[in-house]
Amino acid sequence: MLLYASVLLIVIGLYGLLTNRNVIKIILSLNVLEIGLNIFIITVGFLDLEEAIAPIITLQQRASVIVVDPLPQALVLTAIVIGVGTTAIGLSLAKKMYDKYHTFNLDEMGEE
Amino acid sequence: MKKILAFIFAITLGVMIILSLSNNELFTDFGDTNHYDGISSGYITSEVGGDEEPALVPVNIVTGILVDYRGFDTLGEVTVLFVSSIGVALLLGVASPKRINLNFKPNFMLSVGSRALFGVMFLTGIYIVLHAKTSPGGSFPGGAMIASSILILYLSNDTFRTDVSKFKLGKSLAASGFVLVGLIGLLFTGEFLANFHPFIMDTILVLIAIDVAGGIVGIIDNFLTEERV
Amino acid sequence: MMINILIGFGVALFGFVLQTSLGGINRKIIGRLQKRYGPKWYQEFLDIFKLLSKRAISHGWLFDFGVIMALGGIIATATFMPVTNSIVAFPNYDNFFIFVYLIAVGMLGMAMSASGSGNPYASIGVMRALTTMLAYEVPFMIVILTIIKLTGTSSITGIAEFQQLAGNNWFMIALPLGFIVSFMALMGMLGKKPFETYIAPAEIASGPMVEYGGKQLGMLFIMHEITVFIEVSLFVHLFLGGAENILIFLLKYAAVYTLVNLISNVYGRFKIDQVVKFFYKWPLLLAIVQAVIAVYLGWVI
Amino acid sequence: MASLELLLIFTLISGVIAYLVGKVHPKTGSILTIIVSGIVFASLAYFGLNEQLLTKVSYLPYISFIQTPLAIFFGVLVSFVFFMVSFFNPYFIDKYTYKAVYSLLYLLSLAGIIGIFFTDNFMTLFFFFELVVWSSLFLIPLGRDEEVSVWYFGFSVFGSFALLSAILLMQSVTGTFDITTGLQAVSGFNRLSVFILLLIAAFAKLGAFPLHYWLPKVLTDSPDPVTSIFSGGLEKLGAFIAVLGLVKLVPTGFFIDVMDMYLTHYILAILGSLTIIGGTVMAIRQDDAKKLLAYSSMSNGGYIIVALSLGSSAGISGGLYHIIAHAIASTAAFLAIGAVARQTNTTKMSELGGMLHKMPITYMVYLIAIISMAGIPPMGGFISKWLIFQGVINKGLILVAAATFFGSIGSFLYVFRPLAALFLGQELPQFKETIKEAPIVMLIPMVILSLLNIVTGVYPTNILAYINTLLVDLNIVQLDITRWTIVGTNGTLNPALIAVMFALGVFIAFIIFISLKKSRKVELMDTYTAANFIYTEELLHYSVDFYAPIERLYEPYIHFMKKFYQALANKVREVGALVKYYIFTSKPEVATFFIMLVIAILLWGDLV
Repeated sequence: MLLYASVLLIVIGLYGLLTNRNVIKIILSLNVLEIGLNIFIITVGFLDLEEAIAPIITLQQRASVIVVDPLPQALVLTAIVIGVGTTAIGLSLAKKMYDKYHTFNLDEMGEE
Repeated sequence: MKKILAFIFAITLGVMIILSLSNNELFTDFGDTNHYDGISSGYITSEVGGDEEPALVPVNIVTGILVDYRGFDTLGEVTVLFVSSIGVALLLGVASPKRINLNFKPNFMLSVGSRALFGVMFLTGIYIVLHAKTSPGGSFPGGAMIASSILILYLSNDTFRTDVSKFKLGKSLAASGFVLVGLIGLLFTGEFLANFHPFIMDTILVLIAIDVAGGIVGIIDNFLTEERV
Repeated sequence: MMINILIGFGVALFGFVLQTSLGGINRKIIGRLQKRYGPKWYQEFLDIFKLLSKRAISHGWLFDFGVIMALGGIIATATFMPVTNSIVAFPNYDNFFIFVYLIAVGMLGMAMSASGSGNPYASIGVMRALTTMLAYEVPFMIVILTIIKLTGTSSITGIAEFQQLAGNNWFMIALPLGFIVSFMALMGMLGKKPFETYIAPAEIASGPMVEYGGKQLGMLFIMHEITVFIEVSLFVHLFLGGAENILIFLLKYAAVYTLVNLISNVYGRFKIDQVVKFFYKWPLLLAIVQAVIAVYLGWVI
Repeated sequence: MASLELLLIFTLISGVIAYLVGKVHPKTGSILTIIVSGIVFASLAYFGLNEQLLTKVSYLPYISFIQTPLAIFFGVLVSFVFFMVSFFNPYFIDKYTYKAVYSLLYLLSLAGIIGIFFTDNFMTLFFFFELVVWSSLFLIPLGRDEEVSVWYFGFSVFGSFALLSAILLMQSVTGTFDITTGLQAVSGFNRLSVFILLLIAAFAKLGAFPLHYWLPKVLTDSPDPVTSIFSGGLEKLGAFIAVLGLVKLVPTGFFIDVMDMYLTHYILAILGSLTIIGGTVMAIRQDDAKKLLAYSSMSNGGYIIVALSLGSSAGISGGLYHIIAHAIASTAAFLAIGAVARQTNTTKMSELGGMLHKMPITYMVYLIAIISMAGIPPMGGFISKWLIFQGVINKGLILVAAATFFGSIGSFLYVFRPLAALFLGQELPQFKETIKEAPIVMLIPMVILSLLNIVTGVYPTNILAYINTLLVDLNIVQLDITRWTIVGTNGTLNPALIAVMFALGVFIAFIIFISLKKSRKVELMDTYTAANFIYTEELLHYSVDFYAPIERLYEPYIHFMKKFYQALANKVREVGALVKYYIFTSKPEVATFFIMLVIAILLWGDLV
């Protein structure tokens, strides 16, 4: 189910990218798309078992335990931070555009 | 018309993704992953039954991957954050900065509440950073939380503009410190970012936290300043 | 080896004497045709020796060096030329390509010397001579390719003997189109009208020869006579079946040269681009047709 | 040094040293190139010809060497050209913008040459091929025009891609990168593909029709020593690839009985013929002496293609001999022109005249070089042309023969023109006082090359014997040679005899000349002008539009290849604009749409 949810988020993000001409909305759509992707990656590593635990292992548990895949989580953690960076850059570009054209709409800018 | 087309197209793509994933032998079903054959197994087994000194490996495997096994990737990630904050500064930076005027006046409740909240958030952030070895996500959430506490101050107090340049300095120092720690590893064991002492891991985690916090604060600061007229 | 070299130089001397006499005789024949009395048959000898004895001018060392190189190259070429089947200085080495290319050394020497004189007429003459060469040589060489492909040898005596062994089936008859092409090419080679463009005395004052006088001119005359000897006897050997003995050679040689002279005297002079256009139109086509017929289809009479 | 690996490393390191030294003192850096290329040539020649090169590799990864006669043949020849040309470097180094880089690139090219010829692995060959392309690419813009390196780059990239595709195709079919076994193992339709791709690479590098367009431009506008390297050395890389494709690859395709030859080879011969004709025709009408020689290089490249595609022993040995003869002759000719260019700062024939009186040695070098280039005995070019004609006539290729004859006679025309317009004729006043003979160091390689021109023409036996061992290696019937003679299929040639007779003839003429009355020396201006009184040298110097009558005949037709390539470039530009308009648009949703489309197409592959 989580998989479908993530795909749904991706689709929503794509739809937003396809239809919006507002820069802020485009960036928001991009973020939605990104969240969908992150969730999707997380689901890849999920293990649907009763005894599977989060990959945090204390000394008592250093026997054999079953954990979910930690790698996608680590990757997503990285992806989130990078997403913050790209969003920041995108927003600052949007701010610059607004300063110049006084609009966020792509259709209304361009002609000077 | 365009919206309908876009809707149809997006839905089609979503359906195609789901269909292609459900009939794919390379891609396991949800909750049915077999990562013990994959690359993660190495990380997990060295964690679970490994003969490594327990203090050297973090309790949280995700943190272990981030700062130990794939420390080099994290260095790259830190660089990305660093570069993006520089980019924002370049795009929005002004010659004589002044704090932006918000459209609303913060009322009494907000300012008092936010100050109360600030201390809690800040301390929690530091707590998370210090316990980064067990908490999910390492010191990233901690750094982000510290940054949020600063943001709250920004919102509540329209005269507030701490000397954020200290944060920026901290960010730069942290990024350089990361490399420095790596070089120490290179010096002692011949491997870059070698994890040979528990201290290394702690240092890296703290440095990442400072870097994230500094980066986000720098970005926010850039957004909330404008040129003094 | 020594004796072969001596024979070679003997051939060169023979060629010079033969061609100079025949040239004189031809001048007389032409004179009679034009209802003139004509000079004596040994007039050309007199001209050459008179020139050689005169004191001349020189335009620098290259002017003289070029003349020496020209005469030397042509003498060297003539030494390889067979006269009859047996009178040949270097049997087996009388390769066709030697004549085509070694003769070029002499030509190059003369062209160099002429251009070195600093007279534009000379340079124009050389330019025209080279252009004419480009025109006639390609059709001619294609005919030669046909002959070499048919006989399997590029030795001049070999080709001549091949024709004699085939019952005097001369290539003049076996390759009629090729013969016509080659005859035109021969006229170009000899610089006879209508392909006389590069000498053109009235227009560019004898072209390459314009600056010469005295001994240089005399030597170039000698060179010219030997060149004509080489070219005409090449034609005799290639198309008229060579010669078993010296009498037949003289006969064939005189016939070819006289025919060329007679034909040339009824023509005017082409312009230089007309020469190129002429040779690259019908002769080239005929030569290729002849080659296709003979080489690929094997229709040789 | 006998080890190929050490030689390669030595060249590379000394390239860097030459760069560093050149940073401080450019001239010393360029003198280093003489020493290094001399050492490379000496080692390759001494150890290579005795088959004593060490092929063991201990320091460089992924590289292996093999010592074949073909490699030694090309290696010795090209390193010799590099050595000879390097004598010119110190005198031209001042003219370049980047003086130190020149020495580095020069030696890098040399290192690449060693790698290309001596490796036994196609991938290594490709790597070194690219090394040569890239280092020579940056040598070109040091000259007159920087735009030509774009042309060179364009055609080189095309050739490189063809070569890489050939290599990868061969590897995917046979599973090996080894040159010899790989080329022999590839079969069927793939063999034809590999053959065509290799030949495309060879044509691009050799500058043969229809990939010739860059060659004249590069040879004209690059610095003078670089021109000589290109003509004598780097162009021969194409010949090397052509030998690999035409000789080492077992031929394939439709067999024409009457010509005793494969259809593919016949097409190549026709293309070679077109190269000959194109080069000759264009060379005739040039005003720039360098450009003229550039087109003649192209024409001679056509001869090499024709000769190699014949496949007979006369043809291939003629082609290989022509590679030597043309390398020596064209290097000498380009060096002579380069020497003139250094002294006068121009190579335009209409601006020069009478250089003979100031530069007699350069003149003699050029004379000997053009005699060889025109294929006149007693120089090296005659032997190769004789062998090529033997091959062509034996196969009865009428059209190809017509082209080779045309090129051969046409070469008289174009090589004579610089001789007449540049060296001979009136001595122009602007050069009368200032011009001197080239420096003695520059004369050294020119004189050596001239002597070699004569030696290759008089006594070719040693070289032909080496070519015979090479033919054994290539599985081709040997050429029948004795000590003094070459026995072709339809005749015997005795080059030494021709030379002796020529010498005797000249001697007799000299005796005649000397025994007659001494001439009176007159000034050059003192000439017959048909009663026109002309006192300026330029008016008496016939050098502009030398072959105007014949140029007029074909002038309207010469630009069709240029038009073709221009149209091609325009089309590429249009397609690029179209792609930019539709895909790299400023609208983000369109970009998103295309990305989604690509993903959808990729997913579609998974679904069905």
